Amino acid sequence: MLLFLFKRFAGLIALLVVLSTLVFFFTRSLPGDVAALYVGGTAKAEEIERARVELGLDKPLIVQYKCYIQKLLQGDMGISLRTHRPVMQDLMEKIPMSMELVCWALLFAASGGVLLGVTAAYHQGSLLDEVIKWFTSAAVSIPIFFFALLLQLFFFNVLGWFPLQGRLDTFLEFSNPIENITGFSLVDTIITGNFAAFFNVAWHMVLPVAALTIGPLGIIARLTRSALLDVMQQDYILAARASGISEWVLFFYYGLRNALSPVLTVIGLSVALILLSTFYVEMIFNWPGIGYYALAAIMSLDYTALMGVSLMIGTVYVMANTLMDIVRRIVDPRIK
Amino acid sequence: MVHRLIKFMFFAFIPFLLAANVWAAEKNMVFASPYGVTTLDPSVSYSTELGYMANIYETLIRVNPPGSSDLFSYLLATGYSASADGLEYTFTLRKGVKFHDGTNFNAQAVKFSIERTKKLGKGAGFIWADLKEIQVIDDYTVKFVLNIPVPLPQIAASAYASYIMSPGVKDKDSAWFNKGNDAGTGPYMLKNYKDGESWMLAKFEQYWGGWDGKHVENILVKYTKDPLTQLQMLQADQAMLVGRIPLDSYPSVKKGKNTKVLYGPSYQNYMAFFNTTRPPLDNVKVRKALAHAIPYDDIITIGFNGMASQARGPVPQGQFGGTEDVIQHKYDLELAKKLLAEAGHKGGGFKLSLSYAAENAQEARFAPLIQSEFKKIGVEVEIKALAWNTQWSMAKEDPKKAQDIFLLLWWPTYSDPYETLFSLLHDEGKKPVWNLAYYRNAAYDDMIRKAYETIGSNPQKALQLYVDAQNLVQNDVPVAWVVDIVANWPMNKKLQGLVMNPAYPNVPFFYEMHLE
Amino acid sequence: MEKTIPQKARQKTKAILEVRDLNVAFKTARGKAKILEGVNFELFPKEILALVGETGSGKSVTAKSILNLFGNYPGQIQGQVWFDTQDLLTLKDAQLESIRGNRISMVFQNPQSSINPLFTLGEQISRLIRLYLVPEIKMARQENNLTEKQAVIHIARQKLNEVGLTDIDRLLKSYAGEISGGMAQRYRIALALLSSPEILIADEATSALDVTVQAHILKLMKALCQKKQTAILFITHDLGIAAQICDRVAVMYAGRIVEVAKTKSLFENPLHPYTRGLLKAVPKFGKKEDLSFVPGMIPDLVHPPKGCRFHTRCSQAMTICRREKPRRVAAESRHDVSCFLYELEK
Amino acid sequence: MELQAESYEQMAKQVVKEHRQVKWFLLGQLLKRKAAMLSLIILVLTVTAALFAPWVAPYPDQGMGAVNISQRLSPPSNEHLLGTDIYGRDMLSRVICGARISIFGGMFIVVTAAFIGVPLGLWAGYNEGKSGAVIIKVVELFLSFPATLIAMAITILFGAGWSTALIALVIPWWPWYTRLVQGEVLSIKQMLYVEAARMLGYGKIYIIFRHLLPNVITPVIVMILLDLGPAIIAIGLLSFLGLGTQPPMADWGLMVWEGAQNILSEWWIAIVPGCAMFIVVTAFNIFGDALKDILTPGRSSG
Repeated sequence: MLLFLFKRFAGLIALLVVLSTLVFFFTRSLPGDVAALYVGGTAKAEEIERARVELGLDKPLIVQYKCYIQKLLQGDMGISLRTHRPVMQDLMEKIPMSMELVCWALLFAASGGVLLGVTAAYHQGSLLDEVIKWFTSAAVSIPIFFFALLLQLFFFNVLGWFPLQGRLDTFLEFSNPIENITGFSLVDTIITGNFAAFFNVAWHMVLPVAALTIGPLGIIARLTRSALLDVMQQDYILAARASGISEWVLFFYYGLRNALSPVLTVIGLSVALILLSTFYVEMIFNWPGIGYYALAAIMSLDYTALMGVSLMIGTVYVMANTLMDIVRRIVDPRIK
Repeated sequence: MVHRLIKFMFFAFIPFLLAANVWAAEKNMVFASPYGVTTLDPSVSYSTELGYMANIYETLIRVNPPGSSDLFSYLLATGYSASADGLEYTFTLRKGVKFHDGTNFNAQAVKFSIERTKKLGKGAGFIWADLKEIQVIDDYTVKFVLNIPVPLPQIAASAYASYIMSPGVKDKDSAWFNKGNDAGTGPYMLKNYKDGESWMLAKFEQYWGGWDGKHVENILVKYTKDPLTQLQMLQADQAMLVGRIPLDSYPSVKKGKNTKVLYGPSYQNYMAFFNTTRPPLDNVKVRKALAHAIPYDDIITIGFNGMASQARGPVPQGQFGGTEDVIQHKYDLELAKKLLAEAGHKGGGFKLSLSYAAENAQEARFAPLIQSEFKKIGVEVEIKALAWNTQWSMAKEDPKKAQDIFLLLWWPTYSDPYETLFSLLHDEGKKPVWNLAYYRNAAYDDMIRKAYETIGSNPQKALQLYVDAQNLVQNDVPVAWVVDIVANWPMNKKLQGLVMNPAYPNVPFFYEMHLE
Repeated sequence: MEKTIPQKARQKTKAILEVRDLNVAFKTARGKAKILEGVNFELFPKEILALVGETGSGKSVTAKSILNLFGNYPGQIQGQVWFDTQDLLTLKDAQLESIRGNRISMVFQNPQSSINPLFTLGEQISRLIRLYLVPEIKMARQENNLTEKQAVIHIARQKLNEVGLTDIDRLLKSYAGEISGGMAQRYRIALALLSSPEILIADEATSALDVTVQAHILKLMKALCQKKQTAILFITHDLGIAAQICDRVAVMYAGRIVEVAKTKSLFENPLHPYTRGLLKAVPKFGKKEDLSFVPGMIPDLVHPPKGCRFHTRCSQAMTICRREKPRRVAAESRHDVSCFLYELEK
Repeated sequence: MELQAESYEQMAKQVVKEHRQVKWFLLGQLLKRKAAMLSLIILVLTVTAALFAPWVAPYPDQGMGAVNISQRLSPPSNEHLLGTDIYGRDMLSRVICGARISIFGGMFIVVTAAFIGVPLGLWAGYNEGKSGAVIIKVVELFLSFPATLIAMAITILFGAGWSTALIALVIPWWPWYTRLVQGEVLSIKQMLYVEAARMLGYGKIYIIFRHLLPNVITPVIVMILLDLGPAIIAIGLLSFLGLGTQPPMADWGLMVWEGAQNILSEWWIAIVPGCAMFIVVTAFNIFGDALKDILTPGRSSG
């Protein structure tokens, strides 16, 4: 187990090094002067030169690269060309906002997906199974941005049940501002007893979380169903049935336990999907998280910020998969 | 179950919804703003943060909106006088003014601020290029000495780079400001600054103008990029004022129960640079043909919902120098075809690339119209939506590789037309900043310089020179001037007192506003 | 699986298990596949009955139908399976569960894959001991003064010892993937015989094993069943094995039983053309080969041949064979066959 | 093992022949699946419409981008069945022309990815030596990072546009095919007739093309079909951010973005292309699923 962890960790580091190297040389080979981008506006030549020195762009590429990697190891991703603040600082501020959405979406997608998949498998061939099949087919086919717009159109414009966008009603930002403790607004508001803001944030989160949930939910449900059905056809289930184990135990204990491993894998993969979906969902729902930040960086070609976002998403993705691998190892003695 | 849950949530929120109205009914308001902050350093600021800066900081004097009886209103200065040669300006300063950090405003502060801005040389710092020195005569008198007679009052009233800040920030850098600190004298202080999210413009108790009478006291700025979101906030009474709503929603907002749209003059205009270094656009007839093929009326309908007019020249109508004497190229496809034929391109048959800033919704809307119209005269256009920075560096770096047509939204830094005419069209050689047409005309350069230097002494002559210079350009057509826009603020009907001042684009002067 | 069971009185016999008119059809993407069509046979106490046939002849489906092990697999099952005084096909799940593994046990072809890979062997046997051997646990606790857990382990040891397994401590902590096929099958047999069932259904129980291991397992199975007085329904495609250990043999072809007889009678005097073909094909040196030496292939069961299902491959087929289904007739004493050759003789 | 060359030939031919027979026979089963047939009909109609867009679309020039200002923002009517957009262009024509870009773009992505990925997968699976290991490492590197993010990065670096977007999507897409094929090859390699061929001294290339390729074709085709939906969405994802198709050319994703501003009033501008995308992608998924069930039974469908 330790060896495995060590290997995965080493793999993560290697991946990050490769990634940051690629990103570094890509951005340096771009048209457009990074120093000029940094200064912006009607900068004079000498001012750009000053920025060039400030950013270390006057040194040879190799020295720049060494410097960049050194800084990266210290958690310094450079200064954002757009916000002119350290990218790390920006990320640390935005990550909790997105993670709040991502965590809820993952939770709902995983629990809902497994539940739907199990229900469909248990009632295999029935009308219910058919309905779930259609639903999940639709869920994996609907483009996230279209679904988000549909949610807005339906739940805001037609029904008026949920707010169109945002994280907190603006007046509450004034009357009941959220104190930043953990960065997770739901947790912070509970800690500080700020229930007005708590409910308001929760209310605002419904639609974006729903939008983020739908795709992974479909994927997880479909996989759970097929994995379960696959398991239920295995010899050991037949043998267990023949030895008088009740159908209920067979399905919900043996079946689920044996189908867990592929389901966990796909849950791990969903993290990436949800993270990417935040780009769209945060844009459409105006949620000030990492996706919104990334989008602004794309729009203004803020390479340092983009590099930071990519590295972060890469790290989260690898870490999520590693975590799932560890859990799989715990539940499945076959993986050695 | 779900239904009950939603019901519960509804009831749970009613108190807070009411709270909203209570809060809004007082002297507080929400401004859903699409204008982001590049920097909060008043010396460096040269971008969309202007709307906040102009409420936090003040200049010595301010240009009045067109149609006012006086050219300037007096803020930190109470008056000024100029020497006969136009090389010395003496300002008397307002007494009893305090900075937000508690220090007193005086002549030293003026000297410090302008010198800091000039020394940093960032943003619009170039406007002080012809300033020789600032002399402190006494605590409340200050003298500006110039190298050449440029229109100093206009410069001192500039929307950028002319703010007065507390000498207490002597050893502070831009990063300090960007954390959300300020050091102005304006009616509002910056509070709760969360970059890219929200911040508060909070009443400054000791503002020299006082808080008697009707004023908005606290403004929560909610940074909101999405026009649709702003529309919704406006319609749901969540924001009193918004910056940008979907273009096609203007009619409904104008008719809305609680909403209205305020229109006003603007010095902003859209233009299309032709890359004159390369065939076929090195041929003036081709450029002229294209200028006649731009569907100005359609652009106004679709890109601006009717709220714009065809531009005449570089200087927008209404601004000094923007007169009807400037030649205008009208939409005329037949003429365009004829000109193309004369230039040796009968029926077109060439392909051009056009770029616009992907962030700019208006450009995104009207660029296809140009493409569609050019096609009718046989000119294919390949449209590239690029991030503003990319398209700009592409246009600047190498004229041989640059795009053929470059769309730009422009507004002047200060109200004299010299800055516009100089920046956009004076000969910058191979490495331009703004002259992206690579236009070279020595006569033009001389003419505007002369006008700039005579404006202090002989405005009438200067005006004539500016008009002549513009006509010179109009004959060469390095740039097609597309539209002068009409500024607008969609807002709640309760909000009163917003005065639009084209010299300060997109600035809501909150101090003049109140809620009914 | 749907069940349609006409309630008919059962004739009194000595048989411990009696299968009557068993029909099974599966829904497939291509349509309904009639896997079993009128299967009839009986199993007497302490007897070993072999059910032989090619792959796909319906042997395993017959075995699974007895305990209705199809779960919610889409299909239909019709007929009667009399065990004791109950028709197993009419029983509810809960009732069936008290019979499965307790009074009728099963052993499957692939021993390793029939053991759940996620639980240790110890966990799995303990679960069944707790389920079936409650009195024994009590006894073991009283006799040896053990906790319940210890008692269960104690019994597990005994039972595993009984099937000739050694190094049981290690074994109890192992997973399915860590033991050999032979050991796994011994373990499965131990599980199956845990509660001394009346019937053991061995579904190709030895086919996946090496020849030497096969012989050991067969011996063990026979010995244990004799000791516990358990009848065996031995399903195999290997006529050689059937000849070695079985009292009677039933030959299946395409979902029907075509011939049933005492082992000796069948091997000395095969009646059905299919049986004859099979016997000709038995390889001499106990080599494991599929019995596909009768020319042709097993028919498509979605569209089975009309009449006798074997007529497409039968060298003695007559016109009637293509039209009608043969009935089962007693050609000799205790030697039944379904073939028009004999039906017409009578 | 002793084997005669003829018997090996026979064996190999038999296996391949049986495979094919069975598969074509099984294709008939599609007819019995209503959802799959409905999907197929939708797909055939859409693809035909896309192919013959200039003749099918009621206003083909508007579909290609010509503006028609007098009719702007008209709701669905007899004249414009699905309404018009902000430039007055007929939405039906736009959607039909957009289908070309979306569907053919998606096809280009997956087919190109397969053309790159399959040979590499065959090679990596058959050759477990150094070259194979290198391929697998590269594949793992790509797969350890979200594909859409890679594509976004590439389009940002090399400039937005339809062709850039397509290439940018192929780059993270092919490793999936390599991995699939490599896995398949590893299992087929163990089969008797492949081993036999190897022992008889047939060359690598011969074995790869003669025995391995025909056997991986089915799972690859199934994967291509199942990937078409995601590929169409992926183009849309890029276009929606302005990184893909550039106006006046528009795929469905860009059209949704163009209509997003008007969603609360002129809803059809975003909803029509969004629905088109949703329906076609769903159809591809259902059809692909059905084909997968039929052609490669026993594999769990994810």
